[in-house]
Amino acid sequence: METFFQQLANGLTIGSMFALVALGYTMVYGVMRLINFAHGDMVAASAFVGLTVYTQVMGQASSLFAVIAIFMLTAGLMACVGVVLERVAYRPLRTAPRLSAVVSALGASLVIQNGIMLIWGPRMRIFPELVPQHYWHFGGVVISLIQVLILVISLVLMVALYLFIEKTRIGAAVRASSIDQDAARLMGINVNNIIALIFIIGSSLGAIGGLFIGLYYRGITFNMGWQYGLYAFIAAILGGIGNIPGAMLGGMLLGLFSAFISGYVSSTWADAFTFMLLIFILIVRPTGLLGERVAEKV
Amino acid sequence: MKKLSIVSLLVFLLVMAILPHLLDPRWQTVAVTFLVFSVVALSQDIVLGKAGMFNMGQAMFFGMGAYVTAILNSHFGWPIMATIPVAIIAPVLVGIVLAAPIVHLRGDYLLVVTIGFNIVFVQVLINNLGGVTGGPNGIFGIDPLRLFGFELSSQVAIYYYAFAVLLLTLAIMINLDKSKVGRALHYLREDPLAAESIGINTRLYKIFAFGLGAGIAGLAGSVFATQYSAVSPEAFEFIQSVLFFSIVLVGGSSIPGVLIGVFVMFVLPEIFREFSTWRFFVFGFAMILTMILRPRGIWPATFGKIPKFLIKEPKNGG
Amino acid sequence: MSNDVLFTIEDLEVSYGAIAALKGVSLEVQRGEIVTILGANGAGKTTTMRAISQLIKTKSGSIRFKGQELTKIPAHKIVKLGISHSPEGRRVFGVLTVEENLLLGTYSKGKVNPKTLRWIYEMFPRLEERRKQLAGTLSGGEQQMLAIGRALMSDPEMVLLDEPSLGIAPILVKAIFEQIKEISRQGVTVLLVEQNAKAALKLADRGYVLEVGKIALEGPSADLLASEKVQEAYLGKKN
Amino acid sequence: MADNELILTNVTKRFGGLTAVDALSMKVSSGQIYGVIGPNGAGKTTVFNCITGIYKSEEGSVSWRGEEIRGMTPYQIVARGIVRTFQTIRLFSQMSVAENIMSGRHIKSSQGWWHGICPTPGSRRDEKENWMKVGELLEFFNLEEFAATPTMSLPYGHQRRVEMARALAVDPTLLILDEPAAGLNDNETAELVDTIFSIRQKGITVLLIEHDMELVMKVTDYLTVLNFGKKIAEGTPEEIQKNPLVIEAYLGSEDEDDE
Amino acid sequence: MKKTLKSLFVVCVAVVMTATLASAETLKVGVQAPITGSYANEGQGIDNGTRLLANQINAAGGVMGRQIEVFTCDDQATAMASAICARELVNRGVKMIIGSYTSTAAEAAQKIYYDAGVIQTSDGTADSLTEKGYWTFLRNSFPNSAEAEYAADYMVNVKGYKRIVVVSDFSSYAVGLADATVAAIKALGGNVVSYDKIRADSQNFTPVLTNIRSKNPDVIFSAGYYTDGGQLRAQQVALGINADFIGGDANDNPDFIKLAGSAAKGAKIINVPTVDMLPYDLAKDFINDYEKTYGERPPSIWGLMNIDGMRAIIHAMEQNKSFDTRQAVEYLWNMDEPLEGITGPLKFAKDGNRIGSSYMTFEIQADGSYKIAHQQ
Repeated sequence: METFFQQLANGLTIGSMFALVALGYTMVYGVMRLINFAHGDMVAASAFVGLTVYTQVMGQASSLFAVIAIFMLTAGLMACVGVVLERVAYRPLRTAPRLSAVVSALGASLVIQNGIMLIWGPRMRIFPELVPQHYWHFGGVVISLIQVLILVISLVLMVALYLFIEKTRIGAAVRASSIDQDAARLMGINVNNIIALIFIIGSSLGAIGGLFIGLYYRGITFNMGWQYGLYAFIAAILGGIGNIPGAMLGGMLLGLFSAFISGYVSSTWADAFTFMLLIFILIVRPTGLLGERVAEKV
Repeated sequence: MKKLSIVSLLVFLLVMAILPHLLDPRWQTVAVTFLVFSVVALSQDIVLGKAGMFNMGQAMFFGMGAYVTAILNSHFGWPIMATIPVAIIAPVLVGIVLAAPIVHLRGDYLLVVTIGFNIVFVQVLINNLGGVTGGPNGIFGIDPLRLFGFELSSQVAIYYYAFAVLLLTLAIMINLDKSKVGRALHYLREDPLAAESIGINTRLYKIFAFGLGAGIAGLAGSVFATQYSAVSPEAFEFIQSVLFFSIVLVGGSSIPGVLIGVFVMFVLPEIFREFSTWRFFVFGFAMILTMILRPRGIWPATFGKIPKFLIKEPKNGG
Repeated sequence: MSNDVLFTIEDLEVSYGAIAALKGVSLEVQRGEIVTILGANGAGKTTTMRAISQLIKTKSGSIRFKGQELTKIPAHKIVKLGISHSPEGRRVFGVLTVEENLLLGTYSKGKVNPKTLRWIYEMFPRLEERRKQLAGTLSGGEQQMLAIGRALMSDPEMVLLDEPSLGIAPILVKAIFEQIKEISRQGVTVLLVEQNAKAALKLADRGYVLEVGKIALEGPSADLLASEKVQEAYLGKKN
Repeated sequence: MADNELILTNVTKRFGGLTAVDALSMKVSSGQIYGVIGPNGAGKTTVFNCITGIYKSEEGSVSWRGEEIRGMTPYQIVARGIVRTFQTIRLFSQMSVAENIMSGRHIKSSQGWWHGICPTPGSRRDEKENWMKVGELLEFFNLEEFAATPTMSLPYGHQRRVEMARALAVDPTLLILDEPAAGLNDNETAELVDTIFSIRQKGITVLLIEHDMELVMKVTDYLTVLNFGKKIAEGTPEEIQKNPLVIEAYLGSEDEDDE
Repeated sequence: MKKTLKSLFVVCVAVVMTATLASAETLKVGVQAPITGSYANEGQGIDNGTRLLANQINAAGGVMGRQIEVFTCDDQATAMASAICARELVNRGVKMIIGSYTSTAAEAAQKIYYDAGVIQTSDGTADSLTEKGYWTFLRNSFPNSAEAEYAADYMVNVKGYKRIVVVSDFSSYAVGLADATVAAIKALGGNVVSYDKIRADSQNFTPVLTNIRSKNPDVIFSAGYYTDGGQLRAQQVALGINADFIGGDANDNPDFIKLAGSAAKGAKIINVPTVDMLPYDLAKDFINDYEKTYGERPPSIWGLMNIDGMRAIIHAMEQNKSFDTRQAVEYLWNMDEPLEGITGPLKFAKDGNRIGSSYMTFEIQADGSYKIAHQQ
């Protein structure tokens, strides 16, 4: 039983990171019907940016304030990068065939990934232990401070995002733009600004996800974006791409699923099982768990 | 446009026919791989370009062909020649079985599922399923191809072997465009509903495209295994599928387009190997720029492949 | 009715690729009028409406509202100028609630005018009953009311109504047309595109008949209603 | 020729709560030019989609030459000689006119899938014969000079003709036209009338939806009028023109009328 | 970035020098190593070391009058890229190959070098490398089996662990070491309670460790590389698994300590001596020169082992007064006295293995330094 609860904790920790990153995929897809393949690399880049902020800007201070500042600065910087990415790689292609934007996204992914390598080098870089190594024992289940932080902060951010999207005027504009861009324009909504906003939110959430990866696993490599990006992307698809609560659900489920599979079944086959689950769900429910039917832009 | 493409194809073939004698051995290796990748990219073009299905798992079929040849040769002692038909048929069957339940999925979902297949495939290889795939190291020491008692072990010989396979693929591609099934693929890509309403069983043709693409990729895989006398899982990772996917779209879905795509996406990075750290950075920008400037690729597909007797001069005053 | 020209279109041309959809349309609307644009499918009625709202690029010609040229203004700024548009096919935001749809109508202003909301709910009591319901679950007629209500939320000076009777039961059509009259009485200028020619002409002060991208006929409603050409176009009668 | 008969019995199609077609029955006899009219949103196109297999009606039966075709896929229905055009033109827009028409020859072609990989003399002959047929249709629709032109660069009226040529390439016995005159100018409409008559001359039954009443009155033998998915009238054009229900549906109810 | 520029500069200088100095012929030396990817620093270490040695020899007049010319090929530590590299380097006409770092890459290229008669000297530790009977292969490190025997002896006999867990990734090196260790433990009557495999670079090892925890182990032996080992150790401690941690030789890297963070303390690593522990004068001089040239110390002893391999081959050629590769290898097989090396005495068996081994166990201290916990 204690193994079960431990795996539950493991799954929720990794799942909340997947969910944070998945939100970036799902929001962009919701409004633009575009798989932003560069998002995973943005996440990787945030971890490196965060490390540099720590060493260069914060002077390696590891106080609580410094950690918060790292998060804010990194999220802000990555939000800017996200906006630039959209302007350069996606906006010119908004009326082009869909696949052109996909290739552009793949190109952007290469640029960011290799950009990281050029700036920070090909070697694994290592995060300092910024979060104190503190543990709680519940019976045999061990939960660390950082796990709790990741889970709590992710949940708070996701709830905040959900409320923002569901309850505010701008949130309604975001939803309107994802349903019908022309009708949104008729309401006086500047869809370009909404798209920029989507990239700001998605990139900063991704940045926080990236920093969590850095803080939790501590080793970061320039090419890790593909791995996390792919998993988060699957989470978004699982939940129903374009659907914000779906991305959260998908992330959590994927985290739990991979933890239980590698824990109970086989760690060597975890990826294969994860993808078989995905394929199965898509065959049975082609639009994901919470997905609505979104018309494909052709 | 049409004349231009025929002339350029002929020039291309001529250059390719004498190329190995102009190259040093390292570039011969690159040239062989160019040929092999061209075949895979053309097979991807059948699925993605012609039939319009977002397939991001073509490296799986490529790998399947390579592994079939490697396994049958190294574990069961088959001559390479005998493994080739199996290297074609096995991916075809797998392609059909996998495609049947998924071809109805919408573009992006299909893309994800094919990525999934590719990743499962690589995991199967790494986990050494059945003890024959050699795990993460793959299989080394595959025999060279023997043809009529000659051993084709030099790079030049393998080059002509790969070139023959490319010519065969080109012949299939050209013939496909001039046949009912090839047109059916175009129709269903342009407008599946209209295609269905004019009597085309779109599901059947989608599966056909997958099967044919898988078979050609499998053949290319077999050549690839012989060229390197080694196969290993990382050559068939889904990143490789992304490469083939991008090749077709950057080049454009036409024969010259795909070949240009392979050149741009594979040979150019080899040429700029010296700038190894910068090349993919610049490359990513080039991909974005290409799409912005030429959203349909460098050399997009042209239609109008119709018999000459149908083309009439405009009538006066008509 | 005053003689004050609120809105003009001059020689408007619009094309989709190689196909010309509007081939030089000119019309004008005076403040307080109800003007209707009639025409068969494909004649270019909706294209005209979309061109006014800048949802499609115009090729040439001008569109002026209160003397201001609209053709260079991005679509999302049009509503701020006082023109709002209830599009063809209603295009309500299906997964948003009725109230959220209405509130989005005031997006450009940033705040809700409670009087307008009250007025809309009075005009269409059904919308108030279903405030919290998702717009997608409403019937066609209710969605149409919502689309019109949403367009009115920004307190526009002129409202564009594109086929408000499309696919709606006659009894609701009648109600909607009465409310259009009410909207006009409140001082909102109405530009109405309709298939239901007779009903539209009865409601409108003046009308234009579009035929394949050109104005074929124009005049006061009564004249058009009596015109043989209109009869012919709609029932194929030849006397 | 009584066998070329399309009989709809109580066909009902719902979308969620909305009943788009409500217990519709109609009978199209061999050799007729049969019209379906009604205001926008009346369910006309839905009826066509139910006949051609794009939708499957919840209830009722669609019988063609005595065979139940409800529930068949579109291509199975095409194989039985029923072919349609679309209200919003659905051509393969990047492809040439000739290729578009050739798509209609798909089910008539004798080529197997293997001929796509390896041609045989037989498949070459088949290919040639089908292209010849395309040539005839180009001539019939006066499209010869556009054979190699991509359809997206053609004017609207020409596109309509290509779509009809494509449908005829199937050698149908029943041709379904969804608003063939939409967007045509007077000249083109006049040509269309001639075309429809000459199609009937070939022994093809025609079923059409149209808004252009002048054309409808001129070409059709028999009409069904739909409003809100229900049949409100049927009869010859003369009868329909006099029918008060139809006048109301079209011109809107008179103010004096009671609801 | 800086480093890339610097190495680019070094390459340029080397190219210019060889272009101007080289009279007619040069002695071509190939470096096949992972210049990019996860093991890039090790690969670059091999490359840097080779070029340093080449420059030193060239400055002293070359090998029998010939200048050494170095060609580097990035095999990205993968088998297929390695095959491409092998062909490329053979085509350039190299006499010897230094590398590669990973056994996988070394193994994939072996046959090509054998066919071409090019001597390959690698620090790859997989036993399979020397089992094929290729005379061209010279291992400059010690095989896994030697390490496995030492590790099993240490765990079973020295420490008396009762419940042993072995973790490996999928690489041929790690699988080889893990398989051999498990076999050796069993041969000594030890108890392996779990043998798990993890996917390299997947970072999240807690699910596997949670399972391991339920087996209540005394020790976890990690046979993989330092990138995974460091995280494995950190996550082990985070999960409260009270077992000793012993890493195989590929964990011997400063990044292991950084990755494990505060959990690094107490972890043990089995390896040959570290760079800093090499007692030989030759070693001290070379490491000093390395630091002077590149601004950092060699990343690990592995690069130095490769340099020893290169020194041995050149020594043999000079002794033979011939560049013939077959003769050079035969000379090395038949040496009576070991050659003095940077990493210890150099002597080769007929199967290509380096003779002797010098494994020891280090324990990582709170300040990140090593303490020798056990020596063979």
